[in-house]
Amino acid sequence: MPESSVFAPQYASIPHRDHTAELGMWVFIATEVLLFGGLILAYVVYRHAFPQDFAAGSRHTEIVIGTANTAVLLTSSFLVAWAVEIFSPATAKIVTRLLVGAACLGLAFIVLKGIEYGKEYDEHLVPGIDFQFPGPKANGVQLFFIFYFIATAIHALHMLIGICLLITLAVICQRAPSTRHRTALHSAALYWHFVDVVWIFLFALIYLPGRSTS
Amino acid sequence: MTEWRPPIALVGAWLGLLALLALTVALAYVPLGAGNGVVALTIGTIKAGLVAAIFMELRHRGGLTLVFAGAGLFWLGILLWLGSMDFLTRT
Amino acid sequence: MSAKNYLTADFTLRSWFLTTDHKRIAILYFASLIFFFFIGGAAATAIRIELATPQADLVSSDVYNRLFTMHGIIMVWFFLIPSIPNTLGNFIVPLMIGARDLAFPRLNLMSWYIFMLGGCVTLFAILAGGVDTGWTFYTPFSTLYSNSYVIVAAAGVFIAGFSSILTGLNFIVTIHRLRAPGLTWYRLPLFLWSLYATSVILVLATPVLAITLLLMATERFFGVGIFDPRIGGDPLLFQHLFWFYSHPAVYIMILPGMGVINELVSCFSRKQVFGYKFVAWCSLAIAAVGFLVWGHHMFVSGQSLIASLVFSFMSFIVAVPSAIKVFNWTATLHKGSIHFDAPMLYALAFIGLFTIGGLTGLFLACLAFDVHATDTYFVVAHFHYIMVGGMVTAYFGGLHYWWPKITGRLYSEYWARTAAILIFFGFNLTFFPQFILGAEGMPRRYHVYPPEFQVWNVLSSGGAAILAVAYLMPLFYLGYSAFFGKRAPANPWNAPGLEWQTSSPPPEFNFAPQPVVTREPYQYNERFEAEPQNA
Amino acid sequence: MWRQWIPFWQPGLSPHSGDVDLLFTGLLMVSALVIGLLFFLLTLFCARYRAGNQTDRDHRVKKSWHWEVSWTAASFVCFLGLFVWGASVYFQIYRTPADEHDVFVVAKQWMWKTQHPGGQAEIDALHIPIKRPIRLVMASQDVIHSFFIPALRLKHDVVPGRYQDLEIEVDKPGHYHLFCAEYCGTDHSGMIGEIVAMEPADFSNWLTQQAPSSTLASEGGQLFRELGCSGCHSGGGTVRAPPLEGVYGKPVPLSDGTTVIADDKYIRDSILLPRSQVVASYQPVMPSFEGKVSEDQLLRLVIYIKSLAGHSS
Repeated sequence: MPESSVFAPQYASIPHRDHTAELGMWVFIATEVLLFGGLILAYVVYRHAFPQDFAAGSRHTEIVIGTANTAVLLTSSFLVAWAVEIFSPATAKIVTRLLVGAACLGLAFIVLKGIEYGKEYDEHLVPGIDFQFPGPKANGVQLFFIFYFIATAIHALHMLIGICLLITLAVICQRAPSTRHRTALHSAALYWHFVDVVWIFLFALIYLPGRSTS
Repeated sequence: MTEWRPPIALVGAWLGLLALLALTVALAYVPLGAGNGVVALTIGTIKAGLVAAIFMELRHRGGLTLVFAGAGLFWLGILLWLGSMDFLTRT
Repeated sequence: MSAKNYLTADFTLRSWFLTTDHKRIAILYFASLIFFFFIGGAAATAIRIELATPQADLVSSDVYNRLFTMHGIIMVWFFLIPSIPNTLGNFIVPLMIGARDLAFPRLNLMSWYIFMLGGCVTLFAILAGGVDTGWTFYTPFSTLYSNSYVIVAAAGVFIAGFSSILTGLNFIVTIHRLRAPGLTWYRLPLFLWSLYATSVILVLATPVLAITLLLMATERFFGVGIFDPRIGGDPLLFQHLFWFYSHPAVYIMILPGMGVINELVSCFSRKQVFGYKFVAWCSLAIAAVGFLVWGHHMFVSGQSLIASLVFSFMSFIVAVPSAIKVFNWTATLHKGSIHFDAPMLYALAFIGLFTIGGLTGLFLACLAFDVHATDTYFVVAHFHYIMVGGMVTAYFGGLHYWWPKITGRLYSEYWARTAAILIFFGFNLTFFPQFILGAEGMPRRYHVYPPEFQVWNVLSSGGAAILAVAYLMPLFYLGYSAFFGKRAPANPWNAPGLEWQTSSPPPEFNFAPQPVVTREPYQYNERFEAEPQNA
Repeated sequence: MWRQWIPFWQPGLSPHSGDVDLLFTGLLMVSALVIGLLFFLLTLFCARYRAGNQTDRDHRVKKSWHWEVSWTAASFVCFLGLFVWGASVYFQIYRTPADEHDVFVVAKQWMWKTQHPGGQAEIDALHIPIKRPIRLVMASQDVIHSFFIPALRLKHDVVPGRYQDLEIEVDKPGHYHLFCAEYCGTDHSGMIGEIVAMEPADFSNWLTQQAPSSTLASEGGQLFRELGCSGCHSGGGTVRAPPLEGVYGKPVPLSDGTTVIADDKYIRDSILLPRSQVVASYQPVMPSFEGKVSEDQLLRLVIYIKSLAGHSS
């Protein structure tokens, strides 16, 4: 692999630079955990206060789309991990295709999410814009959907950023991959996997409760 | 020409994740009472662990990276523990 | 003509605004912070003038509420939190560890731009009509009732938060990865330990503020949200989330100050810091335990009594490491050779003021007394003793100490000492009466107040006048010295730290040959070098 | 009480305020000791070890750990003592009040509205008899306020969306400040009033002089009919609803198998969120009154239902 001979003066060597970048990414992920953490606390508190209502709200989410989206995201993560694993000039073409594939799956996720939002709008389940829920659980369900929309919207924003990163890297890898780009790809991959992990938990919190009862 | 093939661990993790996804959705429909929530979160944690260990390569990393990865979770624990303490102990 | 240094390397605007040199970014931060400090200070001045009489005479209630909100938001997020980390820290951290720059220099520059963007948005909110929620943005007032620019101001703070996170991230990784050969953790100057602890808080607490403000703004924008009591939401949840950030943020505002004091006390008593390892670990202990105490802001809010009990206990625990630090600084003076240069005067002032601030913190951690004192001027006085008496004093001390390194010039010692003494007296006159006001029961954020409180308020306003003058003085004599002061030698204080091993001001990449560290920090052996050391 | 043996000790205006004052004195003394010691050492060291002063600087303390351990332990023990002291008084102050003389407080931007059970209403003032615990039931109409009586060293936030109980007792007649301590908007500093503590005889005179048109309970009863509650809850209508006579203060079995005590909070929640805790064997058919009744009216309804406690169903 062509070693780009220049690296910033504060580093002693290329591995030094790479390891430093990875550490930085992990610190960033720790930050992100706490960003979603605030939302999770809100969820825990209100689910404790309105357990039945949250179950009812959950039953109004689209579990088919949610499950499909989870599978899409897991597969996309797999493609990115694959790309990181085989990254080298000889495989530039395949790496590019893998990254484009992962980005496309990401877009598919966003599209499915959009369809789901549309359905919820039709069912009058969007708090603050159009929310009508008959019956006694209206308030708790509304709290559930406020959480749902904010959490999934922030997650989708992370997805969009990730998709941009993946496409940029795909373009770069097609041209002239170097060790610098491997570091960049590695960092972007960590980010992408993290977004995946967040979704795994959101899926369990949003779609699964209350399915076994009615 | 095998250098483009994905390592077996990655494929295994991917298939495992999809299997766990199917399992968790199926179990969500089995009435277990409070157990449903526990099952969903346990499987979620296992899935997250798989992603972290294999996709994010934490299994190859040393102590420092593990500490950094764990710090976020630890502080999340503090937030959830002390944050919900008030609401759980209100009279 | 001397060799080029970081200031003379290039003179174009581009070389400043697109620089990735940590030293120049520190200067950019410094200039911005002075600006914000005087805006916040102007608001404080207006508040103190208004409070000189019990009636409303200078401004209306609405304007008064906007003034103290602006004072709080600007001072907390645009001065105190970035103060020492982003100016002195940015400048000194790579020098102290013998590195050529921070780990991520471009991220560092980006952090400044994000900070300025956040600052501009907040200034826009203020100019457009102001915010009247107080810096705490408590719901449901901020979301459903306030008629002011809440979302814009929150957006400014939200944006500035990312600057904090990036700075913290940069420091953590830099301190882990870029230390010079031989510079083990226990050879790090204590300033770095405290900045490391600060960075941990910045990285782990700030995102919670971001999400909280986002939830608050959403609720305000859509008229319904997660804290809305009309649909079963709980306003106390907002307070929990807010203080999960904002209490540790208090430690963001004091830990770097403590770090500076270690350097000053050690240097000017020519002696190693007493109990180095204890002080080092105390910084981390404060950062960690500081996350477990936030509920002490909510003892009267209706949170469960059990929660209050736990939070009160934790608050007493977190005071222990702070107390240990004060004892260690005092012990450092023992058998030292104490020089009373201006930075040392600030350091001594810090120890005194911080101790008073810390002890009154115990009053507030004490459940039953907090019921009386919370939301009164007692709290106001307490946190000003910590933040102004502590952090700002330490900031000035550090600024004087490293001024020769930063600018390559020496300031007027006479004026510096005068300003230090004036600040000390002005500060005490301003804020000590507020303890008495609080104990007598004057609530905070009161625009008009019952006439029996006037005596202490007049004293406080008088002190504020002195303090205002004292804070303006360094602007002049330091400003003068930056251009016309005597040239500073590389090591004016005869200190052993790595930052003094390079020229003043340092060259662009700090060190020509990579320094190698072979000793513990703070080896001030001035006196003992001459004579045989006693066993 | 051992406190009366302290020389020059002024008892507080109430038992609890005396406790808080004593705690404050204790804290002040501890602080004075610490600050005195610290400033003494600082001054001593600064004077003796100033640069250029010829003095003994040999035999510096090198081993620091036993010093560290001693002052860590000392601070810890001292802090622990203060913690226990503060916590014990706190639990006294905020103990669940005995249900004696109730006064209802509604906070709204920017006034305090207080109401006695007999219907006597006051704005920014509260008359109470001395030497008798009074139970305040507080609610907020809009934002968070805080009920603060500095003379009693007592304060509690009033958070919208729920009732807050608070016990007050004054031992000396007089006029005392009432402040709003939680920032609540434009006229926050104008949200002040006074507590007027009177001899019990004067207080009953005052109560009769106010001559309210009707008691809170009867106003609540009128509301009960106006809002149509009586249609179902009085048993005559087509819809079956639980009778409310004798319910207050008693355990109520719920449809999910649990039981709750029918206290103020439960009744308030049942009016606003009627279907969250449905009484066993009844249908969840009651409409919510969220947004249809003000806090004032809610209070009257609660008091009315409470007044039915004595009746048997």
